[in-house]
Amino acid sequence: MAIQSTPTKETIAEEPSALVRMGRMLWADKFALCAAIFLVFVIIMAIIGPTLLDDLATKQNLRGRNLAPFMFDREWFMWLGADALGRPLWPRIIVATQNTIMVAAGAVLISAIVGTLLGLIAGFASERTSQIIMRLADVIMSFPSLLVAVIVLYILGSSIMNLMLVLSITRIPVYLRTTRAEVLEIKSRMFVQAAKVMGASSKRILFRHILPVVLPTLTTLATLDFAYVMLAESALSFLGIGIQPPEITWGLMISQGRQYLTNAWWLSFWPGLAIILTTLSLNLLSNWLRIALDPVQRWRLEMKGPKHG
Amino acid sequence: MLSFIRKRAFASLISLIGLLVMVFFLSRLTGDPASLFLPVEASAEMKAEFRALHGLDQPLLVQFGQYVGNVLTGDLGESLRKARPALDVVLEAFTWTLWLAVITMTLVTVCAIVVGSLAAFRTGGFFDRFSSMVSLIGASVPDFWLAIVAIVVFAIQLSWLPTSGTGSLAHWILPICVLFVRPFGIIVQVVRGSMITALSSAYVKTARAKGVKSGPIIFVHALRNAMLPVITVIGDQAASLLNGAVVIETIFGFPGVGKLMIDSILQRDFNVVLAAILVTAFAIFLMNLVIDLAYALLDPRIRY
Amino acid sequence: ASTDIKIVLPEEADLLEPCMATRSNIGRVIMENVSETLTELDVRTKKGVMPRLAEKWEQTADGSWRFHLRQGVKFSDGKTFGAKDVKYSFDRIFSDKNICESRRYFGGMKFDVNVVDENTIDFKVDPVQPILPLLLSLVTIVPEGTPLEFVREPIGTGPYKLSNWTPGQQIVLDARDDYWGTKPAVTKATYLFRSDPAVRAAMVQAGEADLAPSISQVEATNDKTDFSYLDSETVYLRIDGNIAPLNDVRVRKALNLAIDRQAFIGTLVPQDAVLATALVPPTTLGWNPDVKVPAFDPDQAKKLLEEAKAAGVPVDTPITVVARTANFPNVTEIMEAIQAQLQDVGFKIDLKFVEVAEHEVYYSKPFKEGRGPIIVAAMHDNSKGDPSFTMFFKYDSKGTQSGYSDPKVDDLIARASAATGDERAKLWSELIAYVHDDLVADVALFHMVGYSRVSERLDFKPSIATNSMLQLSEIGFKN
Amino acid sequence: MADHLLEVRNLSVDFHTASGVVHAVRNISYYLDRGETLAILGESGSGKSVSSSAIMNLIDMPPGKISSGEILLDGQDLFKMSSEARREVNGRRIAMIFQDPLSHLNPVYTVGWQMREALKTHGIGNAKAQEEALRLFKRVALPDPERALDKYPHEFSGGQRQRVMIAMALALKPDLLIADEPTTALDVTVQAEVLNLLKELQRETGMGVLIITHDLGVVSEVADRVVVMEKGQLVESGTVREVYHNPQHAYTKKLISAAPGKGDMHEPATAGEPILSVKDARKFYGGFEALKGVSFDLKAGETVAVVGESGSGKSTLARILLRLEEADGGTAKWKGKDLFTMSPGELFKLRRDLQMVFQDPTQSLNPRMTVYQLISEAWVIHPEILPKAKWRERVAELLGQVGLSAEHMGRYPHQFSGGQRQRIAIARALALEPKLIVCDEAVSALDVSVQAQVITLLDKLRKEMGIAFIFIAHDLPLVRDFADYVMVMQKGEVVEFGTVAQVFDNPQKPYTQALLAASLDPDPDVQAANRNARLASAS
Ligand SMILES: Nc1ncnc2c1ncn2[C@@H]1O[C@H](COP(=O)(O)OP(=O)(O)OP(=O)(O)O)[C@@H](O)[C@H]1O
Ligand SMILES: Nc1ncnc2c1ncn2[C@@H]1O[C@H](COP(=O)(O)OP(=O)(O)OP(=O)(O)O)[C@@H](O)[C@H]1O
Ligand SMILES: [Mg+2]
Ligand SMILES: [Mg+2]
Ligand code: NI
Repeated sequence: MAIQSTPTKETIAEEPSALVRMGRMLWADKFALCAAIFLVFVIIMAIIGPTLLDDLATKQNLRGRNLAPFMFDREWFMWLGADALGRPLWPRIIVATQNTIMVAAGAVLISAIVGTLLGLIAGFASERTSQIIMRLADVIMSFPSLLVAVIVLYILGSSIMNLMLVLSITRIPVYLRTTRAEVLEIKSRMFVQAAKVMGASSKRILFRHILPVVLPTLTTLATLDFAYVMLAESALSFLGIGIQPPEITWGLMISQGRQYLTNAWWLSFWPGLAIILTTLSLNLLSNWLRIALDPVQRWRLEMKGPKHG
Repeated sequence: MLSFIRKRAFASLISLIGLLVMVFFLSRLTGDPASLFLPVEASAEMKAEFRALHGLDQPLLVQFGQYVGNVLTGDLGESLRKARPALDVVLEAFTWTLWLAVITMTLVTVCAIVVGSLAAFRTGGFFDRFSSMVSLIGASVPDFWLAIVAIVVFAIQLSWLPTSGTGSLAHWILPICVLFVRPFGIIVQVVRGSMITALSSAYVKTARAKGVKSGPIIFVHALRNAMLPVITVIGDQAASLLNGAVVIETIFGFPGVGKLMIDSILQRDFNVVLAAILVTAFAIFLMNLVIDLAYALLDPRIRY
Repeated sequence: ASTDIKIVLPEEADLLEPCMATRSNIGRVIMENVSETLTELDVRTKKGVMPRLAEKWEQTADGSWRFHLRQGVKFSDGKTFGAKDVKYSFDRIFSDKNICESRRYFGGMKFDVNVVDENTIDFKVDPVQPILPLLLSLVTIVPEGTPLEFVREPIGTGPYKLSNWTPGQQIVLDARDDYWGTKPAVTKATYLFRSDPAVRAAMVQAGEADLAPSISQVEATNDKTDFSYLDSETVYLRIDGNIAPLNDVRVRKALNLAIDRQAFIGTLVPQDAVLATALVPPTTLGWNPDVKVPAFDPDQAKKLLEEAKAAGVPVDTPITVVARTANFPNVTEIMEAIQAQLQDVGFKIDLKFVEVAEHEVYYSKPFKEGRGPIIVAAMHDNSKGDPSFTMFFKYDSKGTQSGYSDPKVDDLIARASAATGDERAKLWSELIAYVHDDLVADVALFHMVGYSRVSERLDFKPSIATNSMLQLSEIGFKN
Repeated sequence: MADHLLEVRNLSVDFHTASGVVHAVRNISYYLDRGETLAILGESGSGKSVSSSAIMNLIDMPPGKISSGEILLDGQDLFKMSSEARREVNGRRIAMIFQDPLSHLNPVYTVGWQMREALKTHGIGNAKAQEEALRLFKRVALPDPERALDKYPHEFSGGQRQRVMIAMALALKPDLLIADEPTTALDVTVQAEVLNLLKELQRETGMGVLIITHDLGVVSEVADRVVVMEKGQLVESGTVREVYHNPQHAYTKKLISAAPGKGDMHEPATAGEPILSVKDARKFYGGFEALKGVSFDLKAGETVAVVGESGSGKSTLARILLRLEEADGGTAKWKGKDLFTMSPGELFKLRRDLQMVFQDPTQSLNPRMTVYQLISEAWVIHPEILPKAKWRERVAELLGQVGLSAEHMGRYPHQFSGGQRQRIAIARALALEPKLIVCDEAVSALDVSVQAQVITLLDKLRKEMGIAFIFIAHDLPLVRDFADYVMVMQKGEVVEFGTVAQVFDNPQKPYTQALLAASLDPDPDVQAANRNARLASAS
């Protein structure tokens, strides 16, 4: 480096590709690594689970109902116990992954994307547009989600798609309000003005300059919303307006196990644990991502990585 | 500022009206209250009579006109089921909910900010890992688990607290504790994330150069800069509490607006639903206004 | 020891309207506690219809009824009870200022109520009502002058009066000093409301309540405090017999044979539940002991289906089974198990859970045009001892939940309703047998049982009536 | 000999970056006694700020690392102190004026609050603190000091913020003051006052001052001794006079010879149509009139230097010309069209032609973008300028032109020194090949050698490509070398406008005269003579 120091070998060395660097940073954070592995497992299960284990998961056995977990002398799939119809919980949880992830990911993604977009617009556009968007958000926010559910599901019928829709509508305002609040502040920062001077379009300013600053907060929210959506879906099932058997989701399993909480805890415990682990993993990963994507913080991961130079 | 509030109040009024109109028509598309009020064996004549009695046999627009007329005179109608003015029913329940929400959110806000800030202060440290785990588990645990387990442990096994209901101060403890968990988990995470950024800014260095202690650096210098997303999310969580914490109210027999709203929706008690939405929406609109004003208060660069 | 008790109920009363006391959440609080009826159905000792506010009654030659009322009875507001109050109560039920639920028991009847004197009243009904004394056990008496609109503070002649109601929290009844009958042991009853069965059970365990009339089966684990009682609720699958393939009797038989009812008992359905052969419980007049529960015979069911198929019945059409969430305990599991059993013999079953309002759309007429084959899982309650509260609605061509129009059924119902005594019982028996064995109108499943938790200091055994009312005077204290 | 006030021994600081370790400071040693002023001169990016941050324990560790050395304050090793003791030292015994005042002031608190906090942290009561804050604001010549206390950092001009910073550092009368480029944003008259203030305080309290600057004039005015740094190493030290008259190291020689203000003045051509014609531009901030009707013309390839009082509205003028803020009156015709009333669409087409280098370079660079991304963004927005294949090459070229190197491409803004960031901002403006560049203190953080290089580059562009400049600066010698016209501003008004020669050789207005008189000379002897003359005339 011509300016501050004579160059040493390692500074000139080719920079590793972005993917390799992300990999290294992931390796540096063992928690995030475990989380990532778990999530990959979940996704694989979501894809192949139903075809693999559907028969096992739906085989009823009234005589073996509420079978307790940890009976290791039984077949492997009975190790987590069985539900009120004697169906093994292990395969059921795996089969339920697909629906669960679909509803949760769908709802979270829809609400996050729509909310963020509207938030960006509301923060940046004219006062009138912003006022309209924000009041709309107020309306959604004060519209009880249950009523939305009853209305949509009553009028359109209950299906995974509609459920996703309902859950996503009700979550839009958080993203919207969060994004807008941040935009209000960030847009007065000098680097945004600099981009303006360069002739960057509003779109570019919003997406290239403002969004990256808001994104970490939104990711944190979104990962937490995953849990919220899964549990809300369970509450809707309980009231008879959500997903209903014979479809299964973790939320539904929880709501079905609810009445056995005091004498057969495992019925709702395992699916609950699945939700907790998924949320936990998503969040550890999002916390990792927050650091990995922030140049000012990134050293935390790079320093821990394999020694370099 | 005042003109902002005035403009805002006007816009809010319009959206409130829009909300009511929407709920009015949409809710009436979801089934017939007569068949829910009367037993299945009731004859068609009885159902017709029920509808006539409550004006539900009129064309929707006529019903709407009447409703608007009544609302303008301050009358939000009677509950179809309770033979009481809907507004009374709702206000009664809402008072409980409001208290529950205010107390819970105050506790949550204080605790979450402290824990989240400290976690961010030593990112990756033991406290950070620990508090993250705890808060995340809190945010993803089904609330009825917590509620039932809390009742079994604290009310039955230990006999420290009443199982449920209202009456004494002790009755508030379990519901508040259970309600606390989820917003706490979420807000801790938001605070933590926002604080990590704030704590690495240059003005924090200035404060350190001035010799400011860690406490004020975290809670005075960085925190205020990190507050925008935090209060937004606090607002969101508060709104969901104001809309009623259904599960908690149901389990603890807490006479709040959430259970009322659910029951009224399921029973299609339209006037109560409308009144409940009106009241909660009013509270939420007000809260959002306060939050928007707080943005400007917290960050002088934001001006309306 | 204290003679105050606390009772925890699953659902709060919206109103405390006497004429709505046939609805269980209201009836459990005020029926016979605050508001009394002229007659009363005895379910404990099976003595049939007993006097309450009426001391005796007789039927005159033209079929009208004369009731002699009890004297010296006072309402809780101090007014004296008399025939005019009875007439007023009746008029009030039929007023168009309210929708009293008890009106439904008098559909299609014309009443002519005549006050003979202070304590005598005549009822002339068209058509003649042989079971009028039983019907009058459903009519609560309010003092003359009570507003026609629904009231929230009932005035009655019962042993208790309402002394406090904090909506959402509690209702308090206090024993009256000036009650006409024997003074009950309980002096004060506080009603609390919790939707969660586990919490209700916990409250009795923690001593916060003395009586939880309905807790769930899984909570009922303590022999000393938890009792089961036949709760008059009957679970069945209502078949819409108008639509193929359900219009074929072989298919309906196959449905009945395919279900292993016994396997549910003691698993998803409480141990003490009874397999049903009719929609009315065994305590009902005319219940037919000769009708047998269909055997569990999947092979036979398969055979019947094949036969039907061979005869051109479209048995492969998917059949929708509609059930209501939280309709009765374990409803989801039971329906899933039934679905599996039906599928095992070759039915194509779509299971659909709906919320109460939607359930109603499927359950009651008018049925949707162009609907597919639909079976509705439902629960029916008749604790009143006479099938007339059931049969018309469920099987008559004009019945609101009836999926059939069978002339023989219509005829039997009409005749049984008009008959009295043994004749009545015989006709009902005949109808029950015909509906079950020949028409195979539906799939009767279980007479359910309820569980209640009673604190050890109380002396109380729940009965079949506990579902709809809870007479405080029946509650005593041990030692 | 007794302990020095401050002694730095063999200090080395490394930074970890994605592409390897940067040795920012290598094995430097120097000392400073009470009542003494030591100037650190050096190349931009040579480690001046980093080494002084090390004294205050402000380096983020990791990613930074003090790989060797010790820092003694009154003989006590700071690195061996407990963190609590170290905290007490900060502010009370050592205070620092940061190079980049905008980002170093907390944006959400009033400056008065931040001042009082400094005082209260070290045990001064609230009322006393308020009084003291006010006093200091008056001393650093902030206009309307009472109201200023209640304003937020973003409501000040660059120079005003710098004075807030100075006031804050001086508040506690520290034993050691580290001043990192404390006067870059101050006009010479205010600069003179501030330097005076420093000297006064030094006389009163015996404070040691460590001043980092690239302005040789400032060095000759205040410093007793200098050390010179280059590439993280200390290359020369000695008294000011010694070093100025008898530099030993090649870099020092280059530095001294590069001092501006010695060349020929430009003689602008008189003919030609103006490309920009500003008439009566006005701007209000609430009730405060920041610009009171400014007018001037500018032709292609010409440079108008805007000099004047700090807070006189120079940056405001720049911002309204670029429509970052809306003007409250007047017109600005760009090739005949009014910039102030142009629709966003029209404006967008013009953006490419009008560029700006901001006064606060740190804040104007997106912290999440690498240098490569920052510079090439210009071509992402205006793809017609350069095909994508050539981007890397061109970025490297631009970086080279402003004295940085291609290896810096992958780094992020926070990994640079103040001067380096400023150069990135210049490179970014040049990437668009605009017709007009507004340079708001664009070279203020550069040492004279790099400054000369950049100015030469700009001059070349001006000649070859006809780029016009609005050049806002405080450094009069630099203006003298570079500008065609000079516009002198005070309190939102233009007090004098003319060619360089007219203004420098024959100033008309008293303010201009005062400004020129206050200009500092890099030669310590000349400067001493000037000072004495000034004192004599004052008394
Ligand atoms: N956002 C604002 N709100 C209120 N006042 C402002 C704001 N921005 C600038 N000012 C005021 O306007 C005046 C002109 O500011 P400007 O930044 O143009 O000064 P300047 O000439 O660039 O000074 P410097 O040389 O110190 O940078 C200053 O007195 C400043 O306090
Ligand atoms: N966080 C960092 N990571 C990597 N390199 C850094 C970091 N901070 C500073 N540097 C490098 O350290 C060197 C010294 O920087 P420093 O800020 O001390 O320069 P300086 O002498 O103050 O220059 P200037 O006069 O431009 O302010 C620079 O080359 C810079 O690129
Ligand atoms: Mg520097
Ligand atoms: Mg400026
Ligand atoms: Ni190196």
